[in-house]
Amino acid sequence: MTLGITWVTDWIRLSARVIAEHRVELITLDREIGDGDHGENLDRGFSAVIVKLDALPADALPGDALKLVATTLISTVGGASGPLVGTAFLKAAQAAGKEAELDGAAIVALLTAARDGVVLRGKAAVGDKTMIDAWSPAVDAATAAEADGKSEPEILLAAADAAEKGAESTEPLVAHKGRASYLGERAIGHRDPGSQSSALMLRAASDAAQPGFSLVESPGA
Amino acid sequence: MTLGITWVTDWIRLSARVIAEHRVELITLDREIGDGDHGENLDRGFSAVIVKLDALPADALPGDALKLVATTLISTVGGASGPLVGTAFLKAAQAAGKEAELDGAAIVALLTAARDGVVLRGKAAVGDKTMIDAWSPAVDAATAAEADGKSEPEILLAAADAAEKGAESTEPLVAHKGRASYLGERAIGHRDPGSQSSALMLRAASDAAQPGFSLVESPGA
Amino acid sequence: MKKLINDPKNVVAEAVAGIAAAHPDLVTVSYDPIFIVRKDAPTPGKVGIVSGGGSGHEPLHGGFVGSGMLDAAVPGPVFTSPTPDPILAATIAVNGGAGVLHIVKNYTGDVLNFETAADLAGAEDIDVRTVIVDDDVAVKDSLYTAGRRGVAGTVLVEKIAGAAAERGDDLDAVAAVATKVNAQTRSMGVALTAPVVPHAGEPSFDLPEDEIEIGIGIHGEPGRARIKLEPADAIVDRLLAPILEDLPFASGDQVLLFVNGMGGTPQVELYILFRRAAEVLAEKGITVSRTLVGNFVTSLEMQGASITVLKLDDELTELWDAPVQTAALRWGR
Amino acid sequence: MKKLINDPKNVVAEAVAGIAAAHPDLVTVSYDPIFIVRKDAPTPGKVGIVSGGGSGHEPLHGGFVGSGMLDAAVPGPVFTSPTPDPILAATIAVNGGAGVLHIVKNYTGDVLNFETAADLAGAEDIDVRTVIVDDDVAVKDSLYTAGRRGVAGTVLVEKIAGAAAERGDDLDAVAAVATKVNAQTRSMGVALTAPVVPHAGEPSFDLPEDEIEIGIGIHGEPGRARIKLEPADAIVDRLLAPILEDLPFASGDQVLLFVNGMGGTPQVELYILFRRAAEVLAEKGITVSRTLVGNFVTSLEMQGASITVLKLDDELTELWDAPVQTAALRWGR
Ligand SMILES: Nc1ncnc2c1ncn2[C@@H]1O[C@H](COP(=O)(O)OP(=O)(O)O)[C@@H](O)[C@H]1O
Ligand SMILES: Nc1ncnc2c1ncn2[C@@H]1O[C@H](COP(=O)(O)OP(=O)(O)O)[C@@H](O)[C@H]1O
Ligand SMILES: [Mg+2]
Ligand SMILES: [Mg+2]
Ligand SMILES: [Mg+2]
Ligand SMILES: [Mg+2]
Repeated sequence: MTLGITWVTDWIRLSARVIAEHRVELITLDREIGDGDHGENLDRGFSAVIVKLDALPADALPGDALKLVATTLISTVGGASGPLVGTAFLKAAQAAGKEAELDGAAIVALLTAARDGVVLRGKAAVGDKTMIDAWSPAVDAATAAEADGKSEPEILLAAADAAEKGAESTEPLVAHKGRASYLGERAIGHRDPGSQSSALMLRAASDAAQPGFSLVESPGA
Repeated sequence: MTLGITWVTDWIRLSARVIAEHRVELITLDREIGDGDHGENLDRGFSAVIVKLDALPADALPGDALKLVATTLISTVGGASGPLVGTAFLKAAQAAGKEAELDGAAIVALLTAARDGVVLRGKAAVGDKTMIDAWSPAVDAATAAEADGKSEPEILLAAADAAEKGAESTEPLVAHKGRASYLGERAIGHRDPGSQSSALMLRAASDAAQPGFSLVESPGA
Repeated sequence: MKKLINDPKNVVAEAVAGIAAAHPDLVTVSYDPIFIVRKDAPTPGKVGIVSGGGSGHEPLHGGFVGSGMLDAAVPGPVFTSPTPDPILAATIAVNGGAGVLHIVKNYTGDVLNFETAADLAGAEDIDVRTVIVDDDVAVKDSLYTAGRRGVAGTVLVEKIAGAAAERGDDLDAVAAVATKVNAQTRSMGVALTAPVVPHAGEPSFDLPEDEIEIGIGIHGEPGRARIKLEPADAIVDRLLAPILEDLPFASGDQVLLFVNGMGGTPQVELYILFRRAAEVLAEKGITVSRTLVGNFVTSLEMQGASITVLKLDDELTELWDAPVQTAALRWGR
Repeated sequence: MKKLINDPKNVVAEAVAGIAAAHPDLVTVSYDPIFIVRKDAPTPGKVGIVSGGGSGHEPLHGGFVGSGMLDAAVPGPVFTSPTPDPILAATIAVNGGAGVLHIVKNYTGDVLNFETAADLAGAEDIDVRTVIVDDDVAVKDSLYTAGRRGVAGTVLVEKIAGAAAERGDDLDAVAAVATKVNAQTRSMGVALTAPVVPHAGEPSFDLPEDEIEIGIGIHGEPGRARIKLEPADAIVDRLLAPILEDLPFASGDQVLLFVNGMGGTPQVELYILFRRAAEVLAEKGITVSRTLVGNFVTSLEMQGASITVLKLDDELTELWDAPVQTAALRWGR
């Protein structure tokens, strides 16, 4: 079972919903070790995405939808997360290329490209207490699941689970990138908001891929 | 029993002490319907008076001491109460003239001159919710006591009692002068700080006049 | 209460020392008694202009000492009028032989202390004229109040009178133009929080988290009415209505629109207020031809703002545009 | 949270409209995308200077648009870097053919968004140079941080680069002088309270009634250390020591001393800080030859202040003194 444009648009719509639902939580996390705008930033961006998504042509490919997300986020989010999450979607779109259906390998390639894009822009490594701490374990888990011959939904589920653990793993860390790095030791004990939002988006990717998923009663909501 | 320089300097020193003790109370009253500085203003003034009083020549007359209070208050208090209370003491000093001892009639004249001075400067009438609401009944009570042939301590006691009642009487009033007049109806239910400080000073005048008064263990403290 | 101060008793003296250190090109400072004076004072033949009042309203008045505005400012203790001594000393220091104008905000304390100083200056043969500023429409000017308060309009009076003195007007003329500015100026303010006076250590009034004070003064006095917090546009409408009605301002008028911050309100908010105020005036056919936005007459860290409208004519506009070189207001040469 | 705003989503757009209404003589405003540009932009042959960043720091940057300083300012949402689109649009609007300098405070978001805009401008054949401001000594510049933050020193970079562009320096020269100012500037700040971001509705951090944050940023980030409230002089000493040590500043240096208010601190307090800072510098044989005091780089209504010291030389002094005509900084002609 490959995944196509329905999965991508479901993923995007579900991400928008989940980000909106977690807006205050993300603001709160960012208040603690940043400047308190992360939830607002992403919510502004995804609200704009949703409006644009309605205008997507019926024959759009996954890459088209992902590119739309990328350019919209880049031009509406601002802050650090705008260019970074935007780049993730831009690279994902490039990895998706002109394919209409994505198999396990394509999905792994897509996630890897997204992660690599963020690293290229933001220069963060695992353990720097950034969204990379969610993305990197997700890519690793997806890669392993694909190597094990798992199905596409299983690959994305593995990625989502790993991203969540990755987000949790930022709590005891000192930050080396982004605004939280100004805090030194005082960042310890707080979860990185960008890793949390990335985990939410990767969970949305997985939820949207599961058999029987319907946006109306989303299992993630 | 006439009253001389000892009474005047005791009165001044006791006033300084009582104002210092009631500094916060006067600030609080002034916070409610004014700008919260009345206790600070008078305390600053009387602290300066006490320093100057030590330099008063041994042969000073009551009028000299009262004038010293007046000029010191005028040049250190500021605000509305500086010129007004300063004028009260200035007019009292003029009324005391060159007398070394003040009898009942002289004391009534002194209080009357003080009150009239405040009215002349501030143009307030009884019922305007100002220090006049303490001074005027005090003058009236002193005048009546003197007419009844009361002693000097009794005259001052009558004045002090009347001033206290007068201060209380400001509570239900709307203010027509000073900062509290800006509040309109909202001043109702609050005692005028200047009437309260005037009552305290007139109580000090009376306490200092009572037989057996000693500054060390002041009955007013 | 948290403040960046040392001993509360030294707030004014230390701040004045800071002003001296920060603006040696503009002002000189006297410490005993405390006043701030133009570096080159007195200017022979020029009318001297002195203003003053309680501290805590900075940059009023010390920030307006300099060429084209005040010759001296006399800061009293926080929110308390200065005594006559420093006012007299400042008056003597700026008297260049053409007399001295006292610009006094209408508070009993300010009026009485400046009055005494003027009497004493008169005794020293200095010709002193006094103009009382009372622009606050929140206070009814009646027999039953101390009259209207002087608030943010004071800056406009000081700027324009300063320009008139600088161009060589005599004392009568400078007093007349100051009187005219005051007559054509109306203000009203709002507070979201109360200021904390250093010696008091607690807020001057208590205001619940969802309420604001309309018709506020600048000394932490409560306002005329307490209402629920409203959107900025509604608040502007509330402040402007009595201002426009009072003069009254009418279609065709040219005005200076001044949105003043009370100290603790971010500048974004002041511009949001300005936007709405300009919109309302435009709707009424009133032309905003001069503008001022910022913290000019403050009440310590109070959050809030006031709106001031001055009806302009050619003379006032020209005097407003004239050069001014002070710490807080500066243009031209 | 009480603020003089309408819908929190419209804060920036409405404030920018207010800026347009208040300063029609200085600036023009674009609403979609949002940026503020010099009225007469572009100036043919002059290097254009664009800065920007999150809103909430006013007058930075919009208050510095005008002759002798910025050609355009790009305000993002409150405390959030603008996206590349308005930065690109502003860059195009101010390009007079001599290229454009981007002055960017060192925050990941600002750097990345300006970087993208610069790439896009390059694709349109506009020569863009970027200078990153990172004057905050509270943050260690190491592999293990995002580097030092850009704080109040940004004003000095913008003023001096603006003067260099105005006198006709080419893009390399303007970028070089901006880089030099940044290299010779050090800042550090303190907060007594936290700002309240309109969309968040609660203070950015919680600070007990007797504690302060030392080494604060301008976006409501907590500082490097939390300590008990101290007298102003002790706080100044704490802020100045790392500043002076870092450059290092030495006896004989000529400096510009800048005491910046974070928005909610009364001016009396800023002058009290200035007084002490000037005293300490004098003790060390450092000459304060230029000064600046006021709210220039704020953090909404945060109470607090920062101290900035810029080591001057003849060129920087001359460029500092050069005329500037903006809403918030104005002298000369
Ligand atoms: N250099 C970086 N590389 C990867 N992620 C980063 C980097 N810098 C910041 N981030 C992420 O961005 C998040 C903050 O985003 P946001 O709050 O929207 O932007 P800002 O920090 O500009 O306010 C952080 O929690 C972190 O996960
Ligand atoms: N016109 C007046 N006549 C008499 N007393 C007045 C007048 N105006 C004010 N007062 C008195 O002054 C008191 C306030 O003094 P104070 O707080 O020291 O000065 P300020 O009002 O300038 O802050 C008031 O409580 C009132 O009793
Ligand atoms: Mg953030
Ligand atoms: Mg008072
Ligand atoms: Mg007072
Ligand atoms: Mg941000």
